[in-house]
Amino acid sequence: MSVVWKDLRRLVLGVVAGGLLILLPFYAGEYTVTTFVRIIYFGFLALSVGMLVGQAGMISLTQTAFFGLAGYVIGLLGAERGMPFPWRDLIAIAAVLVMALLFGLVAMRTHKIVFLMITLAFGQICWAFAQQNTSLLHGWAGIRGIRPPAIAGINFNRTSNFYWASLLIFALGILVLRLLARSSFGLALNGIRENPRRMAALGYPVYWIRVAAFLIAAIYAGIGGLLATYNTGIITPTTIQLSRTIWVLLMVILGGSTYFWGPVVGTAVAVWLDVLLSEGTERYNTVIGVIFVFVVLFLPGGILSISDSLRDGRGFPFWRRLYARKNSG
Amino acid sequence: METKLLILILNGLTQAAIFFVLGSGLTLAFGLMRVINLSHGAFYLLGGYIGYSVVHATGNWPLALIAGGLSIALLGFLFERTMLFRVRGGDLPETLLTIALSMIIADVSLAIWGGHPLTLNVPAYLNPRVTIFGITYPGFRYLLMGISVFIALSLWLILYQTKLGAAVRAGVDDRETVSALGVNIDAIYSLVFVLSALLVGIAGVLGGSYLQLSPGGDTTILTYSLVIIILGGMGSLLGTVVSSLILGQLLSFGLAYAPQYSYFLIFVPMAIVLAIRPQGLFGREL
Amino acid sequence: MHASLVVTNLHAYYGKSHVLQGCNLTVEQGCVAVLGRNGMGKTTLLRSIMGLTPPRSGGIRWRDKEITGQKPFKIAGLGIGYVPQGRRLFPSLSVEEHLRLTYRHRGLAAAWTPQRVYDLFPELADRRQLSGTRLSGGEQQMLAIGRALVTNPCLILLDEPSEGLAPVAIERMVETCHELRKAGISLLLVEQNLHVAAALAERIYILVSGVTVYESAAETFLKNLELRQKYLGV
Amino acid sequence: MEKKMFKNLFVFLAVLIAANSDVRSAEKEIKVGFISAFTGVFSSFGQQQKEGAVLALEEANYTAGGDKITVIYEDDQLDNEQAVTKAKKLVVQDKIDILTGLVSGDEGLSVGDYMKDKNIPVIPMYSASEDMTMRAFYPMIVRATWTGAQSMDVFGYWLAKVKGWKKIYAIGEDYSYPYNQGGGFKRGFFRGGGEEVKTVWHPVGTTSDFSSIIASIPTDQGYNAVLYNGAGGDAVNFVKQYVELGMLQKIPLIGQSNTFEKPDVESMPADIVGSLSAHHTADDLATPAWTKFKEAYHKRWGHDPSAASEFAYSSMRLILRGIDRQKGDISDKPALVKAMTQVDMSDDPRGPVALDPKYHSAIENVYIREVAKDDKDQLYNKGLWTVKNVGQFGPYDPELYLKQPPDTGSYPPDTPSAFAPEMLKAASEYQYIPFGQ
Amino acid sequence: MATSLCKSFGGVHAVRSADLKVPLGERRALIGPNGAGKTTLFNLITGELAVDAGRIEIFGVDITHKTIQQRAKLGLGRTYQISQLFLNLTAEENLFLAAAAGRGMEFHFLRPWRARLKLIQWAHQCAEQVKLTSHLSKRVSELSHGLQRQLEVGLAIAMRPRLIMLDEPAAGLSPSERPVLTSLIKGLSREVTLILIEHDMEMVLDVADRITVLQHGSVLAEGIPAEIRSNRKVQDIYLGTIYARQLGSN
Repeated sequence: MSVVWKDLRRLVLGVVAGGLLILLPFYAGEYTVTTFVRIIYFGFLALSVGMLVGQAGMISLTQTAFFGLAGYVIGLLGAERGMPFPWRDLIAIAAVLVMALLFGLVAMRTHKIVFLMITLAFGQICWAFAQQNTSLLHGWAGIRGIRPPAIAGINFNRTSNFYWASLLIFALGILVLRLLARSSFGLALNGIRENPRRMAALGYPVYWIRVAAFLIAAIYAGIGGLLATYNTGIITPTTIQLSRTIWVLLMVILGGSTYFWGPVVGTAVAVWLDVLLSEGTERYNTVIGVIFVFVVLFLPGGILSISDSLRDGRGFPFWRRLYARKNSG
Repeated sequence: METKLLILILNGLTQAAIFFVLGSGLTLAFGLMRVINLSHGAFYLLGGYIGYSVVHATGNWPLALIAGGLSIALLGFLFERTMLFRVRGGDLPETLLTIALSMIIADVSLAIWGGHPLTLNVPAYLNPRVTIFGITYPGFRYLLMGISVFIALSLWLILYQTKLGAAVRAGVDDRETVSALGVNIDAIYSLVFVLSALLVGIAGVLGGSYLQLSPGGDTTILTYSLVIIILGGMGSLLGTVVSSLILGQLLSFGLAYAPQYSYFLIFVPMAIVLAIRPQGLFGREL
Repeated sequence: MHASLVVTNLHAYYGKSHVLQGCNLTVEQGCVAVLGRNGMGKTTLLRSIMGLTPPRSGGIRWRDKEITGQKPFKIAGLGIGYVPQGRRLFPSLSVEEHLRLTYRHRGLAAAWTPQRVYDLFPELADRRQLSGTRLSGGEQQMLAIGRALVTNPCLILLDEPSEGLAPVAIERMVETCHELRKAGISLLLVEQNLHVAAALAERIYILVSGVTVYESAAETFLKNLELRQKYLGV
Repeated sequence: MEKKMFKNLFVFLAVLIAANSDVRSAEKEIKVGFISAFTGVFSSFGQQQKEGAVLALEEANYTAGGDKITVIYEDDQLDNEQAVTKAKKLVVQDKIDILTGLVSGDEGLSVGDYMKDKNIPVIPMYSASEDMTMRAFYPMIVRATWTGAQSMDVFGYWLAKVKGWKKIYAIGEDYSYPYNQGGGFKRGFFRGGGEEVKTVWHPVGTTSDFSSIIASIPTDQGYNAVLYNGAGGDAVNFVKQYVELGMLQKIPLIGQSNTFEKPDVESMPADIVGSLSAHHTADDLATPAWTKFKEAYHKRWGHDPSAASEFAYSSMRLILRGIDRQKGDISDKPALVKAMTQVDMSDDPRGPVALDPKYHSAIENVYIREVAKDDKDQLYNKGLWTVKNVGQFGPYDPELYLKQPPDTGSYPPDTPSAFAPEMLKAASEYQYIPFGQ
Repeated sequence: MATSLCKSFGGVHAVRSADLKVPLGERRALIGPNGAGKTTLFNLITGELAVDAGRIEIFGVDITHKTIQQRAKLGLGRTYQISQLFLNLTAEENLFLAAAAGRGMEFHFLRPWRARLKLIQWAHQCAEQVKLTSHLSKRVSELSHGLQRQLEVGLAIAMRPRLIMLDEPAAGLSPSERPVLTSLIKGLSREVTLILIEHDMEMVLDVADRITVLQHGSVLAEGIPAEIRSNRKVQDIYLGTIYARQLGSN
């Protein structure tokens, strides 16, 4: 009985939240809608990083490169050579997959901190190439004038239309990721995160499962990149620079990397924080840095861990942390 | 043309010198503590800026070198003692903390020193125009190479000829046993981190004198440092020497013959080495 | 300079497993052996004394001073030497460096210096420049003991020193321990090899599942075959 | 656990939405959006721009046409994606009436591209991409400042024609602004009789040691000068190393418009005294307008103005005067733009400025300058020659000019022979007047 | 099944020329003093360590150079001396992972694992066998050490191996917890071959059909429990040649 009740409540909450999101353009200002679009495309990127960090225990700093690659491909094929939708987009995702496979085959031979550094280096290679290649990628300037396609007569240049399309794709993305996390593949990934050695002894092809996870994560980053590029209309090397990568990692940790909704919540908070802070102060990087330090030291589980520890009666994690320190010291 | 070749090699050596000072600090901290200090680039920038202010105020370059190095060492000490040690052993929190610190340092530096490129004035007595074999080359660059060799030798001596160095190496092997034998490994951790910070602070002053300091330089320097230690093998001093030399020459010749791709080029040996030997040229399996 | 280690009701965990569940032990002079089958918590007991596995509760007193919860290097500094299970030498260090690293004079007239260790183990003197891990098993054990010795302790904790050694080497090791005792150093020995324990120990403690279940003079225990069968299965 | 999270998300969304419902203020004010790079690699320029603009605003007491002027500053870190995002924010949320700022060429083009259909005047300050007022022009753009090629054509022509130089070795930062500067230089140089401009590009901001590039400059092939076509940190590095490697004795060094700009030139070695460049300002201008501006600027900010700050000052004044002309009624945006193009800018600190009615671009003075040392041993740019009334097409016929491809890393070519022959002739001639007359 | 295996680490021969042949269905115990090379031999067979010399064969297949995964697919299951569990997953998820191993489930991307009823059933059966049914939905990190050891065995049997290798299954268990584990191991199907390292002689004598004694990396003796107990040589390595006299005289 209570299970049914719980499910019902969840359903109601879900419908209301979904409804609020769908109706957003009708009651919120255009800028709010635009910001939600940003949350969605950065959300894809954060899901990509979050899936690797949370589900598979791999801290990858290459994901923004896939994000950028997708943008560059539609820029090159669409804006510059006039290839129509959906071919350029499919080719973009294919390109992301090929690059992810190449990187994945090498990077998956390593673990932990070495993996982190190698993916960092991969990201930097891509950035350096994008910045220095002027003949194809136009270096610093990047590619301009990328417009979303008109499908079935719907003009996606309109913010609200673009928002609905993004929201639909995002909902699908979340759904698929949810299924994935609950599938035997998702469980196998968790197993690898927890104990790769045992997974190997059980007969799982650990290496290939990790590669597959990397490919899936890359697709998410790629989709985010497509949406982002259509939204801003340009793609430049700054899109894939290190500070962006770090920013995304911050989102994931801020929300809580081990929670399914963590990356999304983190993105929403971080994007909004960005908007608010850049208006309020020129020193927002300092503010973000301080928040970052705070989260790492006192709220390592992210925002979503607050409700968890409150529910468990462990108090607000920050105080718990301080208290533990005092006791052990 | 002969002259050009020689100058290119000298340039490569100069680059290698600064690369070594940069990489050695990072690799040292990694070797013992398994900490990837991603605020290394920001430390460099801040060290350089502090050196700049000292030169600006006193005109005394050697003092700036010392001040830049020591202040970063102090910063490293405070950071290690107040924050880093709380999350020791966790890859992710350690990495993130150093990232956060670098964001703060870079932004505060921008607020204090502004966005203009700054350069430390090297007094003429340290920068004579030296002509050897008909090649005119700035004396300061020879000095730079000298300082780098001096640091390399000192590090080698400390690591391989002193008790402290033996403790550090033993700590890399087995930190538990070494502490059970009466060595205060936590203090050695702090010391190594401070030494690492000192080196990068010095690198900042050297780099700020030979090149310039400006916002954004921190990520460039961090990337260089990472490439150096990944290529050489994390935790290996010899690896840092070798990879600095390789990258220095590559960058020098790259700039001469394919300037548009010079920066991209430095990643090539790293990519090759990673594909064949993920632990780097002289690295241990992790 | 006399040793006095008192362990009372010690509880310690290794991860989630409750390894020490109330352990009591006293070492005064001479050699005390802790016996017990594998997995009974013997190693954890030594690690707890050294501060490597800080005990959850209970007390460790060393020369009338509470050392529970102290950092390992401080405990070592108070005069307890440690020879870990499996030797755990440092691959990056030469024999000479092993001894120089841990050498502490403590202002003693008859301090153990690296030179005295070489005198004791001439085979090490020949291999000064060699990496510690390139020695034979017996030599490695000598070095592990020597490394603890130069900290000039009054008590050495030895964790299964006979493990993996050839009989000759075991014999040599036992002789060494006798010499240490003559030099006034107390020993706390954890052993599986009953004969090593028999040859060295004056008192014996038996550990079963982290609890000291039996204590007596060595002879009493060794003569009692029934007890041996009960606790050790031999 | 899941339910809890869902609930959190929901509450969170609700809060966000509530916090962001758009409120328009009732009192009459004119909102000016200002996008620039206040942090990151180009933050130096962003800062100078802000200083210039603030000075103009303070002189007008933040009012124009009887209305209050509010400026909303947004930092884009010179990230084009950020620039567009910030432009979007200014347009959609802040509902700005005018957009200004913009440092780099690419930033200008990206934001311009986004602003195309927004019916909001865009007044770029330092962004020098010529396409903004040429190939990508649309009527809402008013640029009272410059294009990359504008001053360089004058400079190149002068070097070839007057100094008689034939060969130049150009090393530049690999992006659009130096392309345009280099392009202008080549056109002028070849038209004046120059024979070769050998061009080498290097990556922006990541090259710190230029000595290998410098060592690759052939000293025995008769190059008259080395042109460093870059600015900021790269320029400081390059110049310093050029001097240290003893190259100055072998081949003279010249710069693009920004190479020796203040305050970067203060970080360069004093040996470069005499190095030539061309820009629309000179540090020793002695006109009353310049002196007044310089003193006011120094009083307000404690240091001397640069071209970037003067351009910002002048652009902001253009905005204010345009609003004045409309008596504060800015609802008709095309009319406001028209008013701006008719503003009298003959009293501009850097010299008289007029606007081309067709492309809304500046017609103004170009100064050829050399680096000199003042009585406090500070380096500055000393004016040598003045060329008056230079427009963005220089001496060329606009239609002919627009027929040429836009400047890139590989166009124009390094020699005149591979060049459209009609471009080697000009419709008019420059008049080089001694500076200060 | 394993012939003349050798493995050395930096000059120390951990296993030198050990031969081991276990017929199908037998329960074999490996004993010997610490450092005799039991765990090394174990790791050579399971593939965690590479063989320096010699040959390993299971069920007639040469696996000397096969990967861990390939060995697992051939039906080799193992437990670890220190539990290697998935600590932040539930016991059920742990068992499911083992049950699904080698059944191609790992690349089923979207179908929920809970929908695989047969495997779930099997996992639950295994849970019953290792007496964990009431703990299925708990996270492993919340289980007691004893229950974790039971799960360790549970994981090994859930992958339906034909050969199970148990590395000190009773390590760290209290005397009261031991009988549960012993009966659990004794209750395993007779179709499964079992190789066991254990120090608890009671358990060894209770469980094993035959015992192999290792010393210094080679086989010292082999036989049924009664033989081993009375074997002079085996007594020697427990009692030792040198000190036996001394002890006798005490």
